Amino acid sequence: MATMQLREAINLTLHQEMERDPNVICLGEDLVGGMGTAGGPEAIGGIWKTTAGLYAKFGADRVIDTPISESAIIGAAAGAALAGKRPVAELMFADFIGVCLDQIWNQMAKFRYMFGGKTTCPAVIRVAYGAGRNAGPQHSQAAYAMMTAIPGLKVVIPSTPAEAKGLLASAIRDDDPVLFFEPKALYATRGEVPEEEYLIPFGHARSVREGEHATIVTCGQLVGTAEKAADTLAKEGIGCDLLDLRTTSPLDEEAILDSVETTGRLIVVDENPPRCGLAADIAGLVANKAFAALRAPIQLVTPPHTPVPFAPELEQAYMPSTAKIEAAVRAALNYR
Amino acid sequence: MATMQLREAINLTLHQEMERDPNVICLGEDLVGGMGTAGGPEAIGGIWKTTAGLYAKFGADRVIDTPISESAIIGAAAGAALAGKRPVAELMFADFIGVCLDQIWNQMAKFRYMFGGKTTCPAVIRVAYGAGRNAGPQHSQAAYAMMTAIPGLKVVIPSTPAEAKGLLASAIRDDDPVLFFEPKALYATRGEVPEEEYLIPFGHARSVREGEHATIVTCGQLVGTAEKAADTLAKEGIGCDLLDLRTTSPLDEEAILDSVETTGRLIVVDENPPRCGLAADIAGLVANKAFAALRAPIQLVTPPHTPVPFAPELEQAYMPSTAKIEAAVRAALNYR
Amino acid sequence: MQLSRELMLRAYRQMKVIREFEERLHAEIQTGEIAGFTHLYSGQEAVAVGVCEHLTHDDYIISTHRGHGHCIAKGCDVKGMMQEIYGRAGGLCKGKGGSMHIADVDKGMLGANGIVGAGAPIAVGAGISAKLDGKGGVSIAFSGDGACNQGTTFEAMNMAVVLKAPVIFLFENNHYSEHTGVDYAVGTAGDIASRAEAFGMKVWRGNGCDFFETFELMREVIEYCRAGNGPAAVELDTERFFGHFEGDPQRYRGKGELDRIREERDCLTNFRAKVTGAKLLEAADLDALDAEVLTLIDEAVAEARAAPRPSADNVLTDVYVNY
Amino acid sequence: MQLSRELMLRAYRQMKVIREFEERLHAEIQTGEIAGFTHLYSGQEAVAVGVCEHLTHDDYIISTHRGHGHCIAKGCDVKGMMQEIYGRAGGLCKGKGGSMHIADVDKGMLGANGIVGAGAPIAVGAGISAKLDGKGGVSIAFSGDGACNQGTTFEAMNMAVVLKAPVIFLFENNHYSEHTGVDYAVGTAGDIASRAEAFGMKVWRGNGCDFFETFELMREVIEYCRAGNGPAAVELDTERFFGHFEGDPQRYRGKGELDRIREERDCLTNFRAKVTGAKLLEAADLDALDAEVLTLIDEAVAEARAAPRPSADNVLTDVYVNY
Ligand SMILES: Cc1ncc(C[n+]2csc(CCOP(=O)(O)OP(=O)(O)O)c2C)c(N)n1
Ligand SMILES: Cc1ncc(C[n+]2csc(CCOP(=O)(O)OP(=O)(O)O)c2C)c(N)n1
Ligand SMILES: [Mg+2]
Ligand SMILES: [Mg+2]
Repeated sequence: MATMQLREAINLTLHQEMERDPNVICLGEDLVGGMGTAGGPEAIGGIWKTTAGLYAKFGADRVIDTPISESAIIGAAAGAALAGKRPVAELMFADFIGVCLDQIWNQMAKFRYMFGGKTTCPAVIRVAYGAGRNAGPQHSQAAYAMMTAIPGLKVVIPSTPAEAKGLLASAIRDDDPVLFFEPKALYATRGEVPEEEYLIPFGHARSVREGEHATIVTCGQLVGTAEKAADTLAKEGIGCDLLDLRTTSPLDEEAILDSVETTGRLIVVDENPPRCGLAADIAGLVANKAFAALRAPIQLVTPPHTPVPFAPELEQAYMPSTAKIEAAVRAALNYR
Repeated sequence: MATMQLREAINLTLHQEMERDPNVICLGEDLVGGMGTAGGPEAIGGIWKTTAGLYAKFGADRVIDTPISESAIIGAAAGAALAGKRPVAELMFADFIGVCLDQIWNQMAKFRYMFGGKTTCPAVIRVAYGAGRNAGPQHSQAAYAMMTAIPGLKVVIPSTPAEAKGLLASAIRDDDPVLFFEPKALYATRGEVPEEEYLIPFGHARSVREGEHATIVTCGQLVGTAEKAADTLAKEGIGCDLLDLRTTSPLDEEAILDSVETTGRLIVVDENPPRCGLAADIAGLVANKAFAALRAPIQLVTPPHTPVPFAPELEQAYMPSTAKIEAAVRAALNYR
Repeated sequence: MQLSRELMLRAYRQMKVIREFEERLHAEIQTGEIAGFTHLYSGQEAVAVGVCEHLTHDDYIISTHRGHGHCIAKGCDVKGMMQEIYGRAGGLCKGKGGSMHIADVDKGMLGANGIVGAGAPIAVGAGISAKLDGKGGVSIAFSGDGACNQGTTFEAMNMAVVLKAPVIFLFENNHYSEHTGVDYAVGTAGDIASRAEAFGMKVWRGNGCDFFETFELMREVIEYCRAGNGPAAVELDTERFFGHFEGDPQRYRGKGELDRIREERDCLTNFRAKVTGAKLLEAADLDALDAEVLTLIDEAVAEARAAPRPSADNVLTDVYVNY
Repeated sequence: MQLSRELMLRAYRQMKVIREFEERLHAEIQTGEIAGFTHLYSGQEAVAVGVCEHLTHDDYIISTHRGHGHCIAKGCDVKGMMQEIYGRAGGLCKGKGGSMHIADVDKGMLGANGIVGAGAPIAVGAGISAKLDGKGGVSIAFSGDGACNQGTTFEAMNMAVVLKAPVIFLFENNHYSEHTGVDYAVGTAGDIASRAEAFGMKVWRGNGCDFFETFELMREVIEYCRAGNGPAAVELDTERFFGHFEGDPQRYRGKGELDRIREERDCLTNFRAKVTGAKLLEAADLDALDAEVLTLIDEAVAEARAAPRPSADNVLTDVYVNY
């Protein structure tokens, strides 16, 4: 087992999967870097350094640097997938879903259904998401709720380097279109990562902490935040059952409902703004399917209904924090 | 008071508002119809016939027929609004939000916030939405949940011709960007509409039926469906408190919570697929803020997690129906 | 190049199938039995057939909202298509897609598409795939004169040029997008090919109502792309005989325009005149095909009408590979 | 045309303010005090100033992620900008937008913009508005060589042509989009203007490192648009002196490239050489301005550093008109 950054875990997975399957291709902006310059290909990697070395190893036909044309990139991924390839497209920021939504929402997500189940569309879109880098309103959004809402898509959000590797390998081998959300604020965090091949199946939440007083459900970079909150509360004797969803679509309903049956208290922590977000989604599920078990109001820990602000103080105030999660757990426990 | 179709109510409002305020302009595809043809401008109106006669009265500078370029249309609306106009852009189908989301999500919705509150962006985007016309997976979507999720936008969904007129007038005079969802399956339905000017304020739900046994919350074309269900149930002595949200953003939280405080039972009826939709959104609100009042699981009546199918039988099975709403009310009432 | 008798007969038959399919739908739609929006391809047959007769299942096409002709030309099952348009369980897409979403990916037909302009990027992806496969496959994006103003189309053209992908942007200029004239909507006074050329592609122009011209031109274009020269664009001048969708009163047309185009620009009439005039085929050969095709379409409609409707629980299938 | 002394001094000063603003930011960013992504405009000053010196507050511009220069040239308050970049409550956008979103709509500056290609459609809207106002106002979309491949840019060009809107598509070709060369990404071997021309616009090309050339060229372009001739496009050849964003090691550059462009293509050096050589201005005049500008920037930084940070409850304001 090696220790590596989340970005390195992704890079390693891309290398392994491209080696394993000649149908895997990668495409995106500055994915190679240096195309058409004096420095030449790979003079510099992509801005997240997740695709380093792929071009040298697999060549221009499989590692495709594109113009700034996200609709064409995602559309090309959709078309290549219909034509039998396993494209892995990179969107530099989740916010850029705005310029290519049609190809995600109305094309790749719907092909299988529209065509009567007679085709697959095994495309992966890797997107860097989330706040925490003071990148301002158009470069900091979570956006995974919007994607979770789309029938036909799968949505994956790793929380650690090891999770990233196992989930990305599964995403690339999956026959349905997958949105793979990489928490950009965690690219440089390190963790133990098995170098050999392993797959983490979709639809199975990870139990991060066990506890019997309250259920915390979250995903992505907020898993770490929630972990800290759970640890603090544990010291006070409050046991939190912390679930990392791993995939928001498919959703591990069973794990959530089972946990709430035990704890009777639910706290959902989500990085999307509150309206029609993932927090409400899970609250709705539980208020419908585990109502009898609920012993306190469901607590929704989300940013406010605002864009993501730039200034560090504002962005911090915007984000769900350990303090807010702790307060929510206490509110649930102190109810009546 | 005249009797008119929903499309006529919208047309009348556009005429009145353009007359009232020279800053109001309209733009969209085939909005005029016949441009560049032998038949000439208005040889034929737009496909929904909501903009008939505007060009003849207000001319080419204010009634702008555009190429098929939705990003440019919505971007132009955003820019004209920054420059002091009150543009009303038409998107022929809500599904086309996919090709211009960036201009809605990252541009007009965020200008005010990104620019520190120093500007307004009074643009209206009129979109025809919804199933019921067998228009298939790419021409039948509701899509208002996705818009409700966006901070900075207001989202309006009229349910009758009279509501359409009062809400559209308010939308055009509002200083924030507004997504105005027109239920296309109701364009031809008739209702009494006051011809004189009136404004329906945002954020105030309409009480459609009063009742003390269960609260039904819905909007748009499903208001009519829910009304029928409520009438059937009323005959059995089951009183439903039926709320037409009118605007999903801002949301009339008070009306919802007040009603649930009385009834203890909530049924949310929404045309979006279930994940991260409006039904879950309202369930989350109530499970958090009116938990103590709840006497039964919250019932979510939504389509399944699938695209909208084409065939009439499938589309009917997809849509929330009176039968499904009645069943949900009964389930809530029969709980324990 | 002198075409073989076999090829001419097949091409005529394909065009005729499309024509009768559409003319019959036009009539059937009046009965109210067919739901949704239907856009008919009558008048443009020489384009679909003139292109697709050059293709194999290793070549890809992607179509538009006006997709029936492209589907038939690329080999989709006509009866399955008819059932699909009637919303039947046995339809090519099990009644889930309808007229605007007919596809047969195994045959390289990547679907009709209800989103104007969505096809071009997808065609680039199929072209990238074909290039990687190295078998000389090409990918063709059919596109209307209205669709050529969509950002996706422009992006796709540039990207195909940059990647030297074997993609053909095939613009069917039928002079109208819905009710708007091409001279209004395309800022270059309606000239689509020149604008495409400026993206760095070789372009071709032709009469899309003449099968022979279209076929010969496409031979050249497709050879050019198969040879690895990168993308190309083609603008074909054509006519749509019906309204934008069924129910369109077409008041934007000039006086007598519909009669004129039916009379002067009908690819089937022109084909027949040419081959019989030059004694390449007998009128009787074509008459026999006409009869055969009419029977096929009669059967297709009769079978579609009699076919079972999808059952409600089918809503939930085909969303993902596992359900 | 011989420029007035006053205009020359003002233009030089504006360019110098931009230069010093950026060079100073480059240094300050190393201290770690400035958060987020910052894209510097050093090297391109002659473009922003050569364009904006022709404009009034009735004219609109919209900018890009690399927006500081355009903001300063269009009259945004330099100290307010600096505070914004430092994320201070007194920033032009109250610290909510940061470097990529500086705007001053009252002055016709419709904002820097973090989405590549988003500006062009917005500029068309402002152009439509200006046309309706009938005061001869124009609307200018600044755009990079990378942004010219975005679908929005193409759509906007066609729409502006169709609507004869007074919009100028101003392409600053600095040869790179992030780490990619323009010859790779723009399929016409990097030729942006010809492609724009094919949309049906008149186009101009010029040396964007030469203030005088840019200024004269823009006089012509803007007069053309003010006169109601519809849109135009301009491609200016320019250089960015720093990396794409701060922290970019620029290994894609040729050997000695950075030294060469600083030496040969610095608009400030060139301006100084030209005006002193032709005895239009004295070196002392320029030196005085240099000193004045340095003081301004020193103050701006000092004030920004000392300025109060926004308080957490400000997250919730400015979302809608009523909160
Ligand atoms: C993104 C999008 N915008 C608008 C429409 C509505 N629409 C459908 S067909 C059409 C006209 C297309 O014209 P053209 O490309 O010339 O094709 P034709 O109908 O002539 O075959 C329009 C505007 C759509 N389906 N998708
Ligand atoms: C839609 C979108 N795609 C990608 C990016 C990431 N990005 C920011 S700047 C940039 C390069 C832009 O190049 P160019 O237009 O030449 O402008 P320059 O940086 O040279 O000023 C890219 C790819 C973005 N911000 N928005
Ligand atoms: Mg057309
Ligand atoms: Mg550049």
